[in-house]
Amino acid sequence: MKNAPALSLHIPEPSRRPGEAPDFSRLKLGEAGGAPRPPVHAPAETMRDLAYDLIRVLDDAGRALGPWDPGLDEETLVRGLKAMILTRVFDERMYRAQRQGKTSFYMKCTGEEAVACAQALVLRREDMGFPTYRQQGLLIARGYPLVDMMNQIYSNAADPIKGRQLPIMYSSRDYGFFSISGNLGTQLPQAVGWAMASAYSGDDRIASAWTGDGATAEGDFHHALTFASIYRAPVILNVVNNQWAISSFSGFAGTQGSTFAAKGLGYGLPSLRVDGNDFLAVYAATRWAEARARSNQGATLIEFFTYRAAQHSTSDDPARYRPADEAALWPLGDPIQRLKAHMILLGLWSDAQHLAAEEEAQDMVRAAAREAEAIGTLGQSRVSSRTLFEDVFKEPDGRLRRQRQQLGV
Amino acid sequence: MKNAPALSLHIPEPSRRPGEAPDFSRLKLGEAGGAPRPPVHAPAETMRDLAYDLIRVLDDAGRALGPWDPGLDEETLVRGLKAMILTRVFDERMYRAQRQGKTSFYMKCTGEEAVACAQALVLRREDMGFPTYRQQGLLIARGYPLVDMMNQIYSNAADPIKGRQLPIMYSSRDYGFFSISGNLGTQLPQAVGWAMASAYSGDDRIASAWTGDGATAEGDFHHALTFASIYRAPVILNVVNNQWAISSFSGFAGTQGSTFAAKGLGYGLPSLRVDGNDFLAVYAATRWAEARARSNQGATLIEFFTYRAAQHSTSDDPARYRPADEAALWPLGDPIQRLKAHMILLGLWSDAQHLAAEEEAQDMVRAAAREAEAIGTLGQSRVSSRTLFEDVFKEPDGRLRRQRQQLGV
Amino acid sequence: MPAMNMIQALNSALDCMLDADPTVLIFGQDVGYFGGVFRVTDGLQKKYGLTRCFDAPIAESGIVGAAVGMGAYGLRPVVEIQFADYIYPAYDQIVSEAAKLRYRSAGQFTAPLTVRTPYGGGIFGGQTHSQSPESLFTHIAGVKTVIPSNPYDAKGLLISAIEDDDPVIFFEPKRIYNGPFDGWRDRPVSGWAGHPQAEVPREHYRVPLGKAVIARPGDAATVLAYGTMVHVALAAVAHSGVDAEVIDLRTLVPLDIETIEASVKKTGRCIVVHEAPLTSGYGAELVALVQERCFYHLEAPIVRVTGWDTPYPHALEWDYFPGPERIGEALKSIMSGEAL
Amino acid sequence: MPAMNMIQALNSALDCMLDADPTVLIFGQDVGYFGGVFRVTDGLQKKYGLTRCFDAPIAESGIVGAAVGMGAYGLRPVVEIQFADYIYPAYDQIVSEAAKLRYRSAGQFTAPLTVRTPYGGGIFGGQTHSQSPESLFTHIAGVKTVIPSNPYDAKGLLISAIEDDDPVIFFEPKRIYNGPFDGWRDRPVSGWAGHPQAEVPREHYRVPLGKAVIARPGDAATVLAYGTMVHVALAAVAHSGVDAEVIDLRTLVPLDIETIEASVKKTGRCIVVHEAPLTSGYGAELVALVQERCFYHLEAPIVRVTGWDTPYPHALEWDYFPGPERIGEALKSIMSGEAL
Ligand SMILES: Cc1ncc(C[n+]2csc(CCOP(=O)(O)OP(=O)(O)O)c2C)c(N)n1
Ligand SMILES: Cc1ncc(C[n+]2csc(CCOP(=O)(O)OP(=O)(O)O)c2C)c(N)n1
Ligand SMILES: [Mg+2]
Ligand SMILES: [Mg+2]
Repeated sequence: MKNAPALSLHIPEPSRRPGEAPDFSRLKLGEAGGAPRPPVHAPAETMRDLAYDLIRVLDDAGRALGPWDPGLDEETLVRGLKAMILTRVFDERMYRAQRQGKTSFYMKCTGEEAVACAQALVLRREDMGFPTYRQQGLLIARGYPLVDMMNQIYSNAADPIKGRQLPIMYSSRDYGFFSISGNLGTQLPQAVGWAMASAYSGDDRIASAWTGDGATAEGDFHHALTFASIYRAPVILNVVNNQWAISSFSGFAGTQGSTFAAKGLGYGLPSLRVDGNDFLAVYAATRWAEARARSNQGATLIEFFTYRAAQHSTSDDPARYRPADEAALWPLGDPIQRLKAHMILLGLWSDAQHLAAEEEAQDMVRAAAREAEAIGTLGQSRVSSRTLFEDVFKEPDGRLRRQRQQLGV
Repeated sequence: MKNAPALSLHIPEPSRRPGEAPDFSRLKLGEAGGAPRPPVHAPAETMRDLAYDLIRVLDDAGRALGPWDPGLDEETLVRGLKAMILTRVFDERMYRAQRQGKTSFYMKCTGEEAVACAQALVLRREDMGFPTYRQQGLLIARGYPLVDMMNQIYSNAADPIKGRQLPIMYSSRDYGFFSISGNLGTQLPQAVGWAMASAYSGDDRIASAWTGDGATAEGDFHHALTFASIYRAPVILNVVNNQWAISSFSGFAGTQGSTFAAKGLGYGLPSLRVDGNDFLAVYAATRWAEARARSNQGATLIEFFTYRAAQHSTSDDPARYRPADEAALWPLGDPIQRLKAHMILLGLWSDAQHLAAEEEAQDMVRAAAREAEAIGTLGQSRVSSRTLFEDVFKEPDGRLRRQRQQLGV
Repeated sequence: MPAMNMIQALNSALDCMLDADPTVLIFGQDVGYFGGVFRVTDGLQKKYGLTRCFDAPIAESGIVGAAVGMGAYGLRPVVEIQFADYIYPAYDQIVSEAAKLRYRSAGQFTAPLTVRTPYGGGIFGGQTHSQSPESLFTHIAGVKTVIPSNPYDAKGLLISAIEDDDPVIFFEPKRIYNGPFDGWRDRPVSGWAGHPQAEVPREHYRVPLGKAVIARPGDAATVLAYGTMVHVALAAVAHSGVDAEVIDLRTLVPLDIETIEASVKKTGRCIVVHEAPLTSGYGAELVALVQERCFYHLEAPIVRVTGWDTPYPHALEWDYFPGPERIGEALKSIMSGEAL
Repeated sequence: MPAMNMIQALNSALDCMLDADPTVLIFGQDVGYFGGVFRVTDGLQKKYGLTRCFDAPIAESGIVGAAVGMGAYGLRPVVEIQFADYIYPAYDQIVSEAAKLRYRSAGQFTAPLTVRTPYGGGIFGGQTHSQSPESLFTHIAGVKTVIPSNPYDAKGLLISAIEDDDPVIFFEPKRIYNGPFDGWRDRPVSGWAGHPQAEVPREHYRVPLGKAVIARPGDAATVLAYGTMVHVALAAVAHSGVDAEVIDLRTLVPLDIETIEASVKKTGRCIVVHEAPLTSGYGAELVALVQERCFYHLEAPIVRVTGWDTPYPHALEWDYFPGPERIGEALKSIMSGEAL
């Protein structure tokens, strides 16, 4: 039986490691404006190619091209750009706050701001988003009070979720932002269930959920797609493919010779692959998926192709596992710079306005930080110890009452 | 916000229910010989259409057509046919044995015999199969002693796995048959792990795993495909789509407008859809996948399109949820009849030989049953009570020794 | 009042709740058109329509995950896990999500779902149709664990579970679906008809969560049991001649420790019975609580009579099952004060 | 002998085993090139090559499932679950598969895998980086559960776990990776250097599974602890002035009940300490066993000092953590014989 050649185990490796020059030659990015846009009512099986293509609107010169151009008005463009700027400034400030010991932990979304900020403008606040820890842009774009975010980051006495969670694991029912879980992937079938409930109730609200590329490997990703397909749930399932899961490149998520969008095909779902650093493309694809969901045609899977420009978290150092300049050289550029260039080209924006917007964002963040720090940062201020025993159940049971007494609170 | 129309929840339903005439109009079966056969070394992305197509070799007249004809010799054809006949006779006998109270439970594979019997002839006994409860044909085609199967079915003192499992949850290391789990889907990542271990060790053995259509909804199906893709594991992943999961039709497994084979596309795996009632097609597709695995090109996903002609199990009554004659009218016919017709057409077989083969099978089963029943049926004979505490660990710990004493054995 | 077996009583509870509350819906494997492999949802799809009671894919994590999302929306989903042995794929969604949602969102989101699942052995189901995983849920802050032992309680407790605003794992002792099996496996099994707790009103009523019931009063010892084991304990007590009090816990979390404490303080002796394996079974928690609260009243060590620390066997099922003989021996041992 | 912290000791154990046994391989999230988020696998991929220590996708069930298959093939996989809080998606593969494979195949197939996972709180990790789910494994027949409390044991126990022919869940108390944190959270934390159990041979050696160790001898009471809590218990005893014996269990399953029994029979008093929630924690099992075996020697109820029955909090972490003050109070209560 040994006349067959010996097998060997394949372990994927990223194209480049620290000390090497980044290599983007394997990327097939296509042309801005090149991908077709099927009608909103087209059957999923007529558009399978979109799972391998890349929907791009903005070209390198800042022009908006092709059928996916959402044709946004000035107000929306400015709102979107300002939301992205504010998100980035907020992230930078909170990152520094962690370094200063004001909080235990922080995670930035640098380079990925377009995804959450554009989507926040498409979806309604009454819809429900089931985000991961990298969609702070949803809250910021909707005007959620920065000070409330900071109160949570500082786990102080005004933390809206009572210091119960890690910093950044926000929850805001009023802003259509579901409580973030530390466990990856679990929110995906929940979003589908929420959408099913909305459909069951004859409501018109839809759900949206986000996952990173790495977390698509969890079973719950599969469960979500399966349920969404079976029950035609009005939900948008977003894969934010920033190409890294902590230190693991996306080759460890099982898409060799394929894409994350293509994972939707087996479920018969319309599946789009979108330039995630292109605000207009994100907006347009989301609006298309929203229209399908809202008109009872069910779920769409969207892969947003982007790049995690920052560390995974404040506990991480990407220079240990990837070329330090990979982010800077990333061929799809920076979402803020690209939208800015487009708006300048249209004559809707200027460098001066951009500077002013950045300063305005700095001021807003500074003011919020001052307010939150006046209440206190981690360890200086916190909710009452009694709250430890609240919200385990609607009413504490006998055990919890006894334990509260034991703690003497 | 209420100007959008109300959503509604979609619950899939099979085309027909009891009392209605079966309807196969939605099936797109293609022509025997119509599907192309890519070279064994072709990249997966060149053959995505095969996931939506249907690989068929035998036409309705019993002719073998097209590039997938495996060109089998007489000996293999006869072996295959006899294995299928024996499997069916065995199933019928054991089904009756359950009705007679000789065992607690039984599951037939009627109508699906081609899948396991053809695959058993392609794979080597040294390879490892990770089956479900409907691949008894693997053991039977390889000549595993029928009496040992029956001893297990009767849970008698000679049960090779000591009465530890439900009847039919066989385990035979020597016959490349992994211990069946009652928990659906779990064997799939295990098969991938076994295949990875073989590759890691520079071995030349491959693994193969089976799942029903219904169980593809489990997360472990996704995990298996993900791992198989990442590590290019030498494994064949088989979905036996018999269109029913107990009372749920395959619309409850999330393939609307898609196929089970297409679920492999998102992972970049070569994905075939095969007529599961066509012995030659099953054989050819398996041999193709085997050649890929054996030559270190990794995994293949194969959907075998078939029909569960019998009850789910002895606890089930399909007349409660599907038209009683759906099985009989199933357009892809019966695997035994189809191979028989082919062999008669080739002049390799006759009705008389077929009758003789059936009688031979009856004799074998009868003889084995006599032998097993002489040892005992359920409740009449069983392993010693001491064995209850064995094999929990390699050596029993203190607890288990004490508990054995408490039981007084 | 009609006599119902447990299946009918559970079906009646679901019927009442579907009727009373449009936010209640049911899904799970084979529960729709077919009515469930144990027939607990029989007829409900037909009566209430496709969207009120429907089939789900074979993805327990997806089932519970979707139910969490529905709960957050404002519905009260009731899901079925076909056998408790298949609840493990959903364990993360129960433990990390359903149980913690209210806490981690400071009450903004809740998951008022009910997970129904048949559990327990004695049916020759082998290791994957016989398990009793209740203690794996009692350890999890934020979920309630309920186990009825008769048709009347089954209906009333299931209604309370569905109406409860927190997630409830509702274990159904499948061995007694059709009759109060008492562990004497060689004797003829009777159905529920004629049993006092099989008189089940057709209307909506509640049996509150967190209240145990004394199934048999007695002064000489206390036997703690739930589910099938209540009947086995009663049979063992009857057979032993010891005047033991048998307490049917009905809910493990929240636990009615007061009823237990009062009984053990009265009797001074205690036995805990369950079918799950000994080590870290719920019996351990009961022993720990009883000795904490009744230490100075105890006249003998508390004894656990449980399944062994092995997987659930098939052929040797009756060697595993903690039947009346083993409980009887334990009663003898605590009466004499000698360890088992 | 070099001084090692726990991370270095664990790394050394893996190094020894990769070196000694070609069937040993390691995989898990970020364990390859990067060396693990806690650096336990640092340098191993470089030293032994890509296929001996590699990254895995974010699919805990897939990780354990693949390891079961590898074990069945004949390898000894060592997998990492990045945080014990993320072990639940793998729970089915552990409980239904790894634990039962030997039994259900009557020894034809086995799953000699080791699941390493950092557990426990005190690091401001919030509810998903702080949990102690050990009792959820001790209930499962067929798996062993190991928890070291210092570098020497960590290495020796991990080697024994990998060499063991049955599945082992190996919990690493991450709070003491870098130093023996004793629960006095406001005092400066020292590293492992200078600690007697931080002298770790570079070579292969074993600490056997199933043997507890007396961390501090004493006559007045017995304190049972494991992992981080051993150090907290020692600090509490030192502070209380009670001459208590502190037993470091080291393995929960199999349990060294003999050492425990002998100690409690000597002292007549017992406290059990763990960080996991009270209800159905492993402390319940310990209490049940101790009262079964030492009933007539006990002079006071056994007291459990544990985490509360709530999710693990973030801001209120130190209100949750069972620190030396709470253990001290418990010591006082058992010495006086009054319930807490
Ligand atoms: C179930 C589970 N397993 C592991 C982790 C640890 N973990 C936290 S973030 C992360 C990487 C996630 O990567 P990706 O999904 O790509 O999201 P990104 O961080 O890139 O936004 C891992 C492994 C977790 N939180 N949950
Ligand atoms: C995890 C799990 N969930 C549910 C079940 C109960 N169950 C046993 S067989 C079955 C149907 C399986 O259908 P399919 O996968 O199509 O296989 P088939 O029976 O058609 O061969 C179900 C739901 C199980 N065994 N395991
Ligand atoms: Mg990522
Ligand atoms: Mg099927």
